[in-house]
Amino acid sequence: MQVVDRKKLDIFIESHALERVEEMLGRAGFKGWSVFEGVEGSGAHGAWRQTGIGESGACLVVTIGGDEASEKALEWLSDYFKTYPGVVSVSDVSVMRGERF
Amino acid sequence: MQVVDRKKLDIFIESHALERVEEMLGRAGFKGWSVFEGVEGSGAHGAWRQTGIGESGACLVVTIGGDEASEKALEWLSDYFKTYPGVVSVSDVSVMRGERF
Amino acid sequence: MQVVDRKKLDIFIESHALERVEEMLGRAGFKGWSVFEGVEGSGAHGAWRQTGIGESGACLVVTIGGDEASEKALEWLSDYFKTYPGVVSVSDVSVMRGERF
Amino acid sequence: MIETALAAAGANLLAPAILFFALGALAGWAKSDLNIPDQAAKTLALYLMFSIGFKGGVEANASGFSSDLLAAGGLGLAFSFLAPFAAYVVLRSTCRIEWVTAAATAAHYGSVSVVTFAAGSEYLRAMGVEFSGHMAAVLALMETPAILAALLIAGSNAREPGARFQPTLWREVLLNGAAVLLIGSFIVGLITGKRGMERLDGFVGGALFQGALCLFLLDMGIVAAKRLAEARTLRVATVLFAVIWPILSGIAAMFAANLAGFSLGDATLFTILVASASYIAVPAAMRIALPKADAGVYLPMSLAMTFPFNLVVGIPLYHAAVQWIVR
Amino acid sequence: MIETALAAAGANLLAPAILFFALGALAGWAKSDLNIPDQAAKTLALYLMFSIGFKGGVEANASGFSSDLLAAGGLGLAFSFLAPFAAYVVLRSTCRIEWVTAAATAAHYGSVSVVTFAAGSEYLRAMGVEFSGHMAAVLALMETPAILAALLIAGSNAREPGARFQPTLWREVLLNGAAVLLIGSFIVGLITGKRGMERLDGFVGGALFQGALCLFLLDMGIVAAKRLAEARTLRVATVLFAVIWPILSGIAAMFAANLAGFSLGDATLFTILVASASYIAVPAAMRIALPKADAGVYLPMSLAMTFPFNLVVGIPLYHAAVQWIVR
Amino acid sequence: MIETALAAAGANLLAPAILFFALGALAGWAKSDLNIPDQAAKTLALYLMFSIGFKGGVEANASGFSSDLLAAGGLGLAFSFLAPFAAYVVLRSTCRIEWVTAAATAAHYGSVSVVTFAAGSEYLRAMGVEFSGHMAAVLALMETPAILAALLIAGSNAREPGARFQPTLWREVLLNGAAVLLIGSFIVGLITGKRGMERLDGFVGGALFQGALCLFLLDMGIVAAKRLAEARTLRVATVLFAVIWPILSGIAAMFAANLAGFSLGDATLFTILVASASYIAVPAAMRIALPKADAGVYLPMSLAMTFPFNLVVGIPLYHAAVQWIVR
Ligand SMILES: Nc1ncnc2c1ncn2[C@@H]1O[C@H](COP(=O)(O)O)[C@@H](O)[C@H]1O
Ligand SMILES: Nc1ncnc2c1ncn2[C@@H]1O[C@H](COP(=O)(O)O)[C@@H](O)[C@H]1O
Ligand SMILES: Nc1ncnc2c1ncn2[C@@H]1O[C@H](COP(=O)(O)O)[C@@H](O)[C@H]1O
Ligand code: NA
Ligand code: NA
Ligand code: NA
Repeated sequence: MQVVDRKKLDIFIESHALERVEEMLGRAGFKGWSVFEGVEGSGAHGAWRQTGIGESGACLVVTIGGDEASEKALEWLSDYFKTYPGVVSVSDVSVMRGERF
Repeated sequence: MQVVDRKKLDIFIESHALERVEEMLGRAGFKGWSVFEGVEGSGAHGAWRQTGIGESGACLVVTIGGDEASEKALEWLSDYFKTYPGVVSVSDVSVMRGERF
Repeated sequence: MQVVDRKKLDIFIESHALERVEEMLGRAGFKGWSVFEGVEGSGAHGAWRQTGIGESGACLVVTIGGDEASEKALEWLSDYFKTYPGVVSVSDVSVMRGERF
Repeated sequence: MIETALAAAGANLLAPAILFFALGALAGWAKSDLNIPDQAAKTLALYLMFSIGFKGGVEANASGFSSDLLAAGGLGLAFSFLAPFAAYVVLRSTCRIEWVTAAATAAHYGSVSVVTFAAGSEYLRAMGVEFSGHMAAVLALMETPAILAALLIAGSNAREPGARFQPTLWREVLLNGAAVLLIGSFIVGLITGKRGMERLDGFVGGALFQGALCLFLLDMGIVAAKRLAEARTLRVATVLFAVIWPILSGIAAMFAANLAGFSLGDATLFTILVASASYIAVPAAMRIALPKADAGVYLPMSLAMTFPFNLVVGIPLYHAAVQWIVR
Repeated sequence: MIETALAAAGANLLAPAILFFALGALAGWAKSDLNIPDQAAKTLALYLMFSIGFKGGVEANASGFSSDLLAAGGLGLAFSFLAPFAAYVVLRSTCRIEWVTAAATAAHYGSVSVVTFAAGSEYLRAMGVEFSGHMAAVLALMETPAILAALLIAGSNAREPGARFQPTLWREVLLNGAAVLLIGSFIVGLITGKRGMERLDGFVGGALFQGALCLFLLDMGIVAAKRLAEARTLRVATVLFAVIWPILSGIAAMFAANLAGFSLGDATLFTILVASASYIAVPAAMRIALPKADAGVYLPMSLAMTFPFNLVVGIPLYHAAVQWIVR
Repeated sequence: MIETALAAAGANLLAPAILFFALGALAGWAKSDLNIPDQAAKTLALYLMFSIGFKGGVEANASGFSSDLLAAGGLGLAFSFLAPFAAYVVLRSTCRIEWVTAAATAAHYGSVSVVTFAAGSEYLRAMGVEFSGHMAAVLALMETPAILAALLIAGSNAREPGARFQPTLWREVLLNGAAVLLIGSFIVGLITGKRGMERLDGFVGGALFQGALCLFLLDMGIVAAKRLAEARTLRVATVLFAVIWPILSGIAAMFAANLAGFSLGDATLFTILVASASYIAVPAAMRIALPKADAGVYLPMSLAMTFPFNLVVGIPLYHAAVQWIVR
C-alpha cells in the first residue's frame, strides 16, 4: 500500500468547547475529525466522571491532517488551554489517499 | 520491560460495516481489536452526529498487529473506501508479549 | 509550537479493573488519564459485546506521561495481564506544556 | 365544512405533542443545549413501534382477519413500491440532483414515518374517528418495498457495492429493526388479543403513549432544526418537492383508498402513510446500498421539511380532504 | 405545634423517595457497583422537568394568570439575582476560598434545584397543602439570574475568556436546557390546559412521577456519596455554610413571601427554592464562564451537602417555620 | 390433571412476555439489526429489581415478619451455597470442562435469575396462585452465596489474583448492584408498607411492569440468540446439563419446600429460583474472581439455554409438579 505521513492530534477537551474546536480545526485546514465521549478521567483540574447529574464527560477529538494544519491547531489550543482544562498530543501516522488529509 | 514493535490501525467506519471489517481483520491475521462509538464527526462525506433519530454514529476500530496483517488490512480497506466513507491511520507502537499480536 | 516528547499508553482492560489501574497510574507518576468505553471487541479471551445483559464492555484508558512513569506502568500491567485479559500499546507523542505530563 | 376543517387544524396545532415539537424546534434553532440522550430517543422510538404494532394486532384480533386487511396491505405494498419510480422522475426533472441521490430520496418518500402515523392516529382518536387495527400492519409492510424500488432504479451501478455487501444489505432491507418490531408486535398482539391487552393496556396506550410521543417529538424538533441549519444544499426546488409531493401522493392515496372502499379513518391513515417519508429505516439502508447518495440532501428533506409539514399542516388537511372524498 | 412538626419530619424521613436516596447514598458510600446508566439519569431529569413544567402550566391555566404570578416571579428573580452577592461576601469572609471559586459557589446558591422542588411539592401534596401551579414557572425563572450575578461579581477578570466564548456562554446561560424545558413545558401546559392534562395525566403525575423521582434520587444518593468521598477540600467552614446558608436564606425568603402575601403552600415552595442550590445548570455554566473556579469545592457543597440537608431536614423544617410565620 | 398442566403450559407459551422473547430470539437469530440500546436494557433490569424488591417488601409488611421468611431465607441460602458443589461434581464428571470453568459455571447455577423470577411470579399471578412477598427477599439472598461456594471450590489456585484484587472482589461479591437494589428496595417497601404502595402502585406493578418485562425479554431474546450463534464450544453434554440440571435441582427444591411447609405459590417460586441460573451478577463476579474460567462456556449455558428453557417450559412444569407434591 502506498501511504504518506501525516499528523494525528488527540485533543482532550470539555464538551462545551466542541463546537469551537471543530470550527477551529476546519479553519486550520483539517478536512475531517471524529469525536468520542469519555466516561471518566483525571488531570490537573481534578477527576471527573460522566454521571448524568452535575457532571459531563470530557471528549476526545481525533483529527488527522498535514503539518501545517497541525501547527495552526496547536497554536490555537495552546492559547485555549491557558483558560480551560484539556491536553493535546501529536503523533506521526501514515495514511492512504494522502490528498484527503 | 521488553517490548516489540507492532502496527496500530485506527479505522474510522460507519457502523454497518463493523461485522465485515472485523471478519476481515481476523482473516488478515489480527488476533484482537476493540470498537468504540463516536458521538459526532466530519469528513469528505459531510458531518454527522449520533442522535437516536435518522443518524447513527461512525465507529473507531482499534487493532494492533504485525506488519503483514496491517498490509493486508490496508489493501482491503483501500478497496472498501472506494465505495464507502471512512479513513484509516497506521502508527508504530510497542507492545509487551509480542507473540500475542 | 514548542513541543516535547512523551509516551502515550493505550490500555485495554475490563471495567472492573478501572479503579485499580487508575490508582496505579497515579502512583507510577502519570498526572492525568482519560477513560473510554468500548462497544465490542475481540482478543485471546474471546469476543465480547456491550449488551446491557450479562456482558460489560472493555475500557480504553489513555494516558500520556514520561518514560519513567510509562516503564513503571508497563511493569505493573505485565504482571496484571498474567491473570486478567487486556493489552497495552505504547507510542511516542509530542505534547505542549511538557511540565504537565 | 371548511370552517370545521380549520377549527380541527387549529386544535391540532394546539395539541401537546405538536407544541412539544415546536418547543424542540425552537430550542434547536436557538442552539440551546437541551437534548434527549440518543439511547433514550432510540428507546422511545422502539417503544412507539412496540405499542403501535401491539395495539394494531389486538384490534385486528378483535375485528377478525378481513379482506380489508388484504386490500389495505396490497395497496400499501403497491404504493410503497411504485411511488419511488414516480418520485425519481419528478426529482430528476425538477430538482437537478444527481441520479443516485435522487434514487435514495425517492426511497424515503415511498417508505413511511412511524411517528407521523402515531401523530395521525392520535389526531383521529382526538377527533373521535375510528380506524382499523390492521393499519399498523400496513405501516410495517410499507417500510421496505420502497428500498427495493430504489435499488432497481439505481440498477447496475449500485450492484458493485451491493454485491460485496449483499448479506448485510439484504438483512438491512428485509430485516430492518423497525419492520421486525412493528410486524412482530402486531403478531404478538394478534395472538394474545384481548387477554394480552388486559395486561399491557396502560403500557401501550393512554397517557404513557402520549407522553412518550411528546418527548420523542421534542427530540425530533431539536434534531430537525439542527439538520435544517446545517443543510448545505437547500434549493428551492427540493423544498417545494418536500411539501408538494406529500400533497400530490396523498391525493392519489385518497382516491385509491376510496376506490378500495376504506373507511374514513383508514383512508385518512393510509393517506398519511403515503404522504409521509421515512427518516430512520431508509437512511440506514441507503448508507449501505447507495453510499454515493448525498445524505445532506435526503435527510433534511425528509426529517426537517416533510415531517414537520405533515405533522402540523398535513394531517388535518388530509383528514379534511378525505372526509370530502370518502362518503 | 412542635410535635406536629416532628411527626411530619418523621413521616418525610420515611417517604419512599427519601429512603431510596438513603439507599443510594449507602451503596455509593460502600462502593457497591450499583449505578444508574448516565443517559437514563439524564432522561429521568428531563422527565421530571417536563412533568413539573407541564403540570404547573396546566394549573396556572386553571387558576388564571394572576398578579400572584407576577409577584412570585419578581420575587424569585430578585432572590436569585441578589443572593449570590450576599453569599459571595459570606463565603469570602468565612470560608477562605479563592474569589473566583467563591463567585461560582455563590451562583449555585442563588440558583435552584429542580429535584428539591419536586421533593418539596410531593411533601406538600402528601401533607394536603395546596400550592399554585405557577411556582413551576418561578422555579424556571430562578435558574439563570444567579449566573449573571456571578459573572458580575467575577467582573473584569472573567471577561477575558468570556469575550472569546461569549456566544457559547450566553447560550449556556440564557438557553440552558433545564430552563428551556421547564419554561417550555410550562407554556405548553398553559396553552393546552385541562384538555392537555386529560391526555397526559397519568404520564406527568401519579405513580410514574413518584417512581421516576425515587429512581432519580437513588442515583443522586450514589453520586452524592461518591462526590463526598472524593472531595479534596472539605473545610469545616464550607460544610457549615452548606447547611446554615439554606436556613438563613430560607428565613429571608419566608418573610419576603409573607410580606408578598403568598399562600402557605406557595411560601413553603418559595422558601425551598431559595434554600436549594443548583447542581446541574450552574456547574455547566461555570465550566464555561469561570473555568478557574474549583469544581471540587462547589459540587460537593451543593450536591453532597446542601441537597441531602434540604431533602431530609430542610423541607419539613421550612414547612413548619412557614406555618408559624404565614398565618 | 395432566390436561390442566398442558393447558397452563400452552397459555404460558402464548403470554405476551414469552412471545416477545421469541420475537427477540428470531430477530437475533436472523441477524436483524433490531436491538435495545444497552443503557436502556440496564435501566429496565434495574427497574425490574426495584419493583420486585419494593412489592415484596410491601407485602411482607402486610403479612408481618413470620417464621416463614426465616425458613425460606435459610433454605434459599443453603441451596445457593450447596448447589454449586453438586453442580461442580456433575459438570466435571459429565461435561469434560476444565476445573476452573466448571467452578464458575457451578456458581451460575447456584445463583438465581431475576427475570426468571419475574416471569414466574407473573405466571402465578395469571393463574391466580398466591405467594408471599418475602420471596423477593429470598431471591436477593440467593444471589451471592453461590459465588462464595465457587471461590471455595476454586480454592488456593484462585487465591492468587483474589488476594491482589480482594477489595474489588469482595465488594463485587457482597455488594453487587443486583443484590443491593433488591434488598434495599425490599427494605424500603417493608418500611413504607401500604402508605408507600399507595404512591408507587402504578409504577412498580400493573401494565408498566408487564411492559418493561416484555421489552426486557425482547432484548434477552436477541442477546441469547446471538450468544448461541457465537458459542464456540457447544458440547452435547453441556446442553444436556443446561436443561437437566434445572429439573433435577428443581425437584430437590420442591421436596425441601414441601418439607418446610411452603405454600403452593411459595414452593413454586422457590423451585423456579433454584432451577434458574444467574447471567448478570455471577458473570461479573467471575470475571474478577476466576478470570481463567471460559465465559464462552458459562454464558451461553446460562443465558441461551437454561434461561429460555425455564421461561418457556420450566415455569409451567415446575408449577404442575409442585401442585402434585405440595398438597
Ligand atoms: N496525561 C493525560 N493523559 C490523558 N488524558 C489526560 C491527561 N491529562 C489530562 N487528560 C484529560 O484531559 C482532561 C482535562 O485535563 P486537565 O486540564 O489536566 O484537568 C482530564 O480530565 C483528562 O480527561
Ligand atoms: N481527517 C480525519 N481525521 C479523523 N477522522 C476522520 C477524518 N476524516 C474522516 N474521519 C472520520 O471518518 C468519517 C468518514 O470519513 P469521510 O469518508 O471522509 O466522510 C468521518 O465522518 C469522520 O468521523
Ligand atoms: N490486538 C488487539 N488490538 C486491539 N485491542 C485488543 C487487541 N487484543 C485485545 N484487545 C482488547 O483487549 C481485550 C482483552 O484482550 P485479550 O486478553 O486478548 O482477550 C479484547 O477483548 C479487546 O477489546
Ligand atoms: Na410515503
Ligand atoms: Na437557591
Ligand atoms: Na439456581
